[in-house]
Amino acid sequence: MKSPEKSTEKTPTTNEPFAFSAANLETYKELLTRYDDVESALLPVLHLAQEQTGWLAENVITYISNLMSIPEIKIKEVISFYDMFYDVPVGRNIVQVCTNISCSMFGGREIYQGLLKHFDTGYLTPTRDGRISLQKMECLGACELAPCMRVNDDFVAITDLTSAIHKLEELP
Amino acid sequence: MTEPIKTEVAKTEAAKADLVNLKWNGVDIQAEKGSNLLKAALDNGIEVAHYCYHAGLSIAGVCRMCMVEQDGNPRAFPSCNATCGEGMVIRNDTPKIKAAVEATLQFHLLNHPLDCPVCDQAGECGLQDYYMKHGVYDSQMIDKKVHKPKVQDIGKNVMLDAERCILCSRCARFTEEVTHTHELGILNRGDHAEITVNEELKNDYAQNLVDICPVGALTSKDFRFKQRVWFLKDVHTTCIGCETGCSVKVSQNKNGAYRVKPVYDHDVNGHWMCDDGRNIYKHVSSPTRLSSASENINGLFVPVDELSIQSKVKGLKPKYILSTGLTVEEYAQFFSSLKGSKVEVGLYTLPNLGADFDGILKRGDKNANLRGAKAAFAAAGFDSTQEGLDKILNSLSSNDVVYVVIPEILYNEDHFNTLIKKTEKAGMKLALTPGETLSTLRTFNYLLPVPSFLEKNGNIINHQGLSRPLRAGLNYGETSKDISYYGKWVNV
Amino acid sequence: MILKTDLYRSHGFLKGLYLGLKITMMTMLRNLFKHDRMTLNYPEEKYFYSDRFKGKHVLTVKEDGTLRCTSCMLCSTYCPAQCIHIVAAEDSDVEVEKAPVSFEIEMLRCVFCGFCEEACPVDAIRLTNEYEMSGHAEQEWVADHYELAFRKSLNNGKGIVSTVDDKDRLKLRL
Amino acid sequence: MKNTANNKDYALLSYHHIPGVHNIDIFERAGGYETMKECFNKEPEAIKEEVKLSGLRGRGGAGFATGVKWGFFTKDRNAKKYLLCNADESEPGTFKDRYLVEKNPHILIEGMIISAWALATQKGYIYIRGEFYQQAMILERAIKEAYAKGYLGKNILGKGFDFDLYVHRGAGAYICGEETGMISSLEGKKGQPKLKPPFPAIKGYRGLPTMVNNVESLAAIPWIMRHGAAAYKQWGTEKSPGTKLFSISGDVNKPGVIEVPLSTSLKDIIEIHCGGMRNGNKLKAVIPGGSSAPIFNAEDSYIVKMDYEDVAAKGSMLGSGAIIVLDETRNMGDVLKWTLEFYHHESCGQCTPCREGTGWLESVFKRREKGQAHKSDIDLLDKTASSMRGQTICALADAAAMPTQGMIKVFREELETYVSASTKK
Repeated sequence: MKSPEKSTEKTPTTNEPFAFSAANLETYKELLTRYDDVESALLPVLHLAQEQTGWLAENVITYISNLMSIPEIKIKEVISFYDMFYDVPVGRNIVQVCTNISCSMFGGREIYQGLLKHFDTGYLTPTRDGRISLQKMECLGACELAPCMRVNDDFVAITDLTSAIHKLEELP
Repeated sequence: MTEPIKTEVAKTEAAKADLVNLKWNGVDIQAEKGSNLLKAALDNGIEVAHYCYHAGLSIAGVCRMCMVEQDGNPRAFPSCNATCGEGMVIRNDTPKIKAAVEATLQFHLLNHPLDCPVCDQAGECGLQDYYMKHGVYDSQMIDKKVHKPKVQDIGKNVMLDAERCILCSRCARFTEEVTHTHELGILNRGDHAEITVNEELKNDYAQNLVDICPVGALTSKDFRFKQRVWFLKDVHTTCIGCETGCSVKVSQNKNGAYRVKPVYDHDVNGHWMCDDGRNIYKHVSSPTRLSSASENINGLFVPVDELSIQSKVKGLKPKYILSTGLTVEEYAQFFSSLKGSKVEVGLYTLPNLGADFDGILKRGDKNANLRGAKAAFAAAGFDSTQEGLDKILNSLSSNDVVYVVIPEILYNEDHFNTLIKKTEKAGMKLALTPGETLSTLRTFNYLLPVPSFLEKNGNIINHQGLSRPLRAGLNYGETSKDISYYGKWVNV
Repeated sequence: MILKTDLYRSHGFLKGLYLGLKITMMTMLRNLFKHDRMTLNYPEEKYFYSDRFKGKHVLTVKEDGTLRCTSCMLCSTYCPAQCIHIVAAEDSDVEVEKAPVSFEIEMLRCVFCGFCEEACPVDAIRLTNEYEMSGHAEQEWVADHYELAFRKSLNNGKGIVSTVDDKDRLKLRL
Repeated sequence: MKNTANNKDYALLSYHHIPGVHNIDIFERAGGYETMKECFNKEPEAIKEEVKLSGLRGRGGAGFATGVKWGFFTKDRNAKKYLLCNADESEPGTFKDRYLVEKNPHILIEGMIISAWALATQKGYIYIRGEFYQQAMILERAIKEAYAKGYLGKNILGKGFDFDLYVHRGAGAYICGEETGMISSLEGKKGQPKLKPPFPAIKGYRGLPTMVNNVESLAAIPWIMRHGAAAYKQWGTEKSPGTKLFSISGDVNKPGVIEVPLSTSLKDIIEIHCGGMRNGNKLKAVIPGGSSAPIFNAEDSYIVKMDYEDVAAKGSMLGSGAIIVLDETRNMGDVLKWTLEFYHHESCGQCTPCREGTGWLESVFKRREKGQAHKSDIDLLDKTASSMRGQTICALADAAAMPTQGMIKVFREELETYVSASTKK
C-alpha cells in the first residue's frame, strides 16, 4: 500500500503504446508454461514489465490486459495492492529503507527522514535528476544488518545517515 | 454466448432435498441440507445483521457482522460461510456476539463521513438501521477520518462516493458475476482501500449497483436529491418495458412517481432488472401528460368536453387499433363492451429492437403483454396479425373513425409514425394516449387520456406465459377512463 | 388587592364606598405621576421576549453567507402542521454537495411549536423572538427562504450566522 | 556449557560450513540428494508416517504438526494437486529462511522433492517475497541444476513420478505470508486471504488441494528421513521435538541466525550464542517470536525455555522464532508504535475489524505526536484490540491485537507516561 503521502490526482499517462521487447516476449512465453492458467503469471509479468519501463503506466496496463485477457480493473487492483509495483513515475534506482522494529531501534527512521531531506524529495517521487526514488518499507528480512537498506535488488549494510548518503552518491 | 445465468430461474425445482432442522437462538427452524446458514435464518425471519451477504451474489464474508456461535465450537464464525447441518445449535444473541457486532459496527462507522443530511440513502441505509439496534452510542473516535474521493459520476446514471463505502465488495462481485463486465474493483490496501471504476460503467444493469449498495456510496443520479425515501410509498407492479415482465416496485407519493426498483421474483427476474426499465415511471407523473380529452385546433390541443366528441363521431364506422401494452382484463372488457357488433379491431405490435436476449434479462421484443393480447383477440374472433392490421389500415375511408391506442413506451418512434401516416385517410382520428402527448400526434383530431400502467389493476402475460400483476398506485389522472369506456361508443 | 368582606359589612355602606374610591384614586394618582404603569404604548414601546420565545423562524447562515440548511428534510418530516416545503438540489461547491433551492413555510399553517428547531441536525432553523407577523388576507402567506434568512430584522439583511460547524464541533469535543 | 549452536550434525545448517554448497555437485559430494534417492524406494505412506512420528511442527509461525497437516491431504495420488513452499518471510525480525536458502538452496529442493513424492503433487511453487531478489535467483539456478540432474521434471529417477518446481516472486505484502493470502497472490489476484472453510488442503490454489509448508519445515524433511524420527526426537521436548532456526536481532553483540535444539533457554541463546548484550546494557524485554508475539519482561526472559509449550505458558508464542532483544535504553512506547504502524500498513483491508481497527490503534500514537493523547487512550487501545481478536478471516487482526494487549499487560505505566508525555496540558 502506498503510504498516505501518495498523490491522489491522476498520474500522467505516457500515450505511446507499450509493448514487450523481443527478449521479454520470450520470457513471457516461458513464464506461461510454468502455470496451469494465465492469471497466475500476472505477478511475474508485472515484474517483467516494470523492469522494462521502470513503472507501470496506463498503457502498460492496457497492453498486459489485452495480452493476458485479464480485465484492466484486476490489474489495477494488483498494482495498487503491492508495495513493489509503482503506478507513479519513479527514479532509475529504487532505494528502500526499512523502518520496522529492529531497524528503527538503530536509527532506520532517522536515516529515512535524513535521506528525504538530503535529496529533497518525498515518498517515491524521483529526485530532480530522476536518479533516485526513496521508499519507506516495512521489514526487509535482513535484521542482522540493522539499520538495513535495499538499493534496486541488493541489501546494503549502512551504519548511519552519512554512510547511507555516501552509498547513494555512487549510484548511476 | 455463455449459458444465460438467470439466477435461480432456469434452475428446475431440485427434488426437495431432505430438510434438516436446527436451533437458532432457541427457535427451531428448517432448511435444506447444505444450504447457506444465513439464508436459512433470514428466510425464517430471524434478524441477523449482514452487509456483504446477498442472495444473488457469491459469499465474500468480509463485513463480519453475521458472526454466530455454535455449541461445541469455541470460535465465533460468520454464518454466511457456513452450511446447514442436522441438529446444529446456533446462537447470535449471546453477550459475546452482541458485543462483537457492536464493535464491528463501530469499526464500520469509524471512517464513515457524517453525510446523512446530504445522502440519498438516508432512511434506507444499512448503517442507520443497524445503528439503532447495535450502535455504540458514545463513540470514542476523535481522530481525523480517512478521506477518499467523493462525488464521482461514473456513468450510466450512477454516482460514486468512495468515502461512504464500507468495502463490502457487493458491487465488485456484481460486475464480475452477473454482468461479467469487471468494471468495479477495490484499489489499495488497508483502510486506504477504495472502490473505483475502470474508466466508466458501461453495462445495462448498472443501476442494480445502486440497489445492492447497503450504504450511500452508489446512488442513482436520476433520483439524486429528488425526494427523501420516507416520504415515498412502494407499489409492487410489473415492468412493461419488454416481454420479460420483471417484478418491480415503484416508489411514489402524491406528487408523482420517483424511481423503480426490482423485487425478488424466483421465476422471472431473480434479484435484478435492466436499466431501461428504470425509466418506465417517467411519463406517469410528467407535466406534459394528457390530463383531459382535448381537440386538435390547427395543431394545438385544447381541452374539450367528451360528449361533444361523441356527437362528432356519431354515424361514422368505428375501427380500433389496440396496443400490446394493455392488461388481459382490459382486452376482455373492451371486447365485451363491443357486444358482438361488427367492427374491425387491429393489434399494433411494436417492432423487435436489438438482440433478442442479452443473456441476463433484457429482451428485444418490447410488447409487454403480446401473449395476453393475442389470446384475447383470438377469443373474441378478431385478427391480431400484422396482415389484419394492414387490411384495416388500407380499407380506411373518409366515413370511418379510427381509435388508435398509443403504446405507453415507444422505443422506436419512426415505426409508429408509419402507422400514423397510414391512418391519415380516415375521416376522424382519435388517439387514446396513456403516456405523454407526442409531437407526432398532431395529425389526430382528438386525444383521449387513458390510464397508464401505474394506474390500473390487472395482469399481463410475460414471455414465459406467467401472468404478472399490475397494481395501481396513487391515481392522479382521475379524469381518464379506461379503453372499454370508449368501446361503448360503438353503439352510440 | 383583595377587599376584606368583613370590613365592608362592619362599616356600613358609606365607609365601604369611601374605601373603594380611596384605592381607585391612589392608583390613578400613582399612575399619573410615577409612570410605572403596565400598559406599553405599542408601537413606540415594544415588548422584547426572551430568546426562549417561539416566534418567527430564521434560517441561519454560514460565515460565507450561504444557508446552513442542507435540505435533509428532517424538519418538514417532523413538522406536525406539515407546512415546511423544501426542494433540494446539487450545490455548486462539492464540499457542500446538497443545498435547498427553495425553502418555504406556510406561516398560516405553522403552529410555532419549535419541533423543526429540535429536529434540525445542523442548527439551520431557529424560532426567533419576533412576533410581528400580521398582514392582509390577500397577502402571500408563504415565507420563502429569502424572507426567512435575509429579512430586514435579521442583522438588517445579512442573516444570523450560526456557529455549529464541523471545525467548531470537533474543537468542542476535544 | 559447550556452544551448542551451528553444530554440524544438526538438521538444517549441517551443510552451511561447506563453501560453495549452493552448487549441486558440491552438495551431492557432501551427501546431498542421497536421502531423496532412498526415499524414492520407500512407500509414500511410510514417509508420511515417519514425518508424523518425528513430531516436526510447522516452522512458519502457527506451529501446527506437519505430519498431521499432511494427513488432511487427499490420498488420491493422481488427483491434480500442488505443493507450495512459503518463503514469504515478512514477519518483522525474521530472516532465518533467507539465511538458510542463501547458502544452501538444495536442502529445500531436496525436501520439496521428497514431500512431493510423499504427497504425490505434480507441481510445486516456491513463493518467495519480492524483496529477496538475489535469493530468488539463487533458487532459480539451483532448480535448473536439479532439472539437469534429472531430480525434477518428468519421470524422476525412472519412477514414473513427475514433479515440476518453479520459483514465484511476490511483490511486497506481509499478508501474502498467510497461507490463503499466498494462494490468492499465486492466483494473480490481490493477496487477500480466503474464507476458511474450505481449508487449502481440500480446496486451495485454483480450487485444487494445496499443501503449504514453510521453508524450514520442508528443509528438515531430508534429515528426518535419513536419520529417522527417533533421532530427531533426541532434541527438544516430547511435544516440541527437533531443532529450530532462531533469528536474533536487536541489542546483542552478534545478531544472526542460529540453529539450536528446541527448549534451549533464552538466557543461553542471548549470553552464549549471541555474545551477550550489546555494550553490556541490562536486558529490559525480549520479543520472542516476531512482532506478533506478546513481549516478555526481563524476569520472564531469563527463565523461559524456547519451545512452543513454555513460551505459550508465559503468555506469548514462539511464532517464527524471531527474537528481538531490547535493553534498558529502549522505550516500549516506540516499539509498540512501530509494531502498530507495521500492522496498519500491512492490513489487506478485506475485513472491517482489522482494516479499521489497525488504523485506529495506530491513530492513538499519531495523536501522541500532536500532543493530544491522554492516559485513558491506553484503555481505548486495550478495548479496541480485544474487540478485534477472533473476528476476522485471517490472524493479522489477532497478530496486531496480541502484542498490544501483551505490551499493556507488562509495561502499562511506561506506556501511559509515553502516551501522555508530550500532551500540552
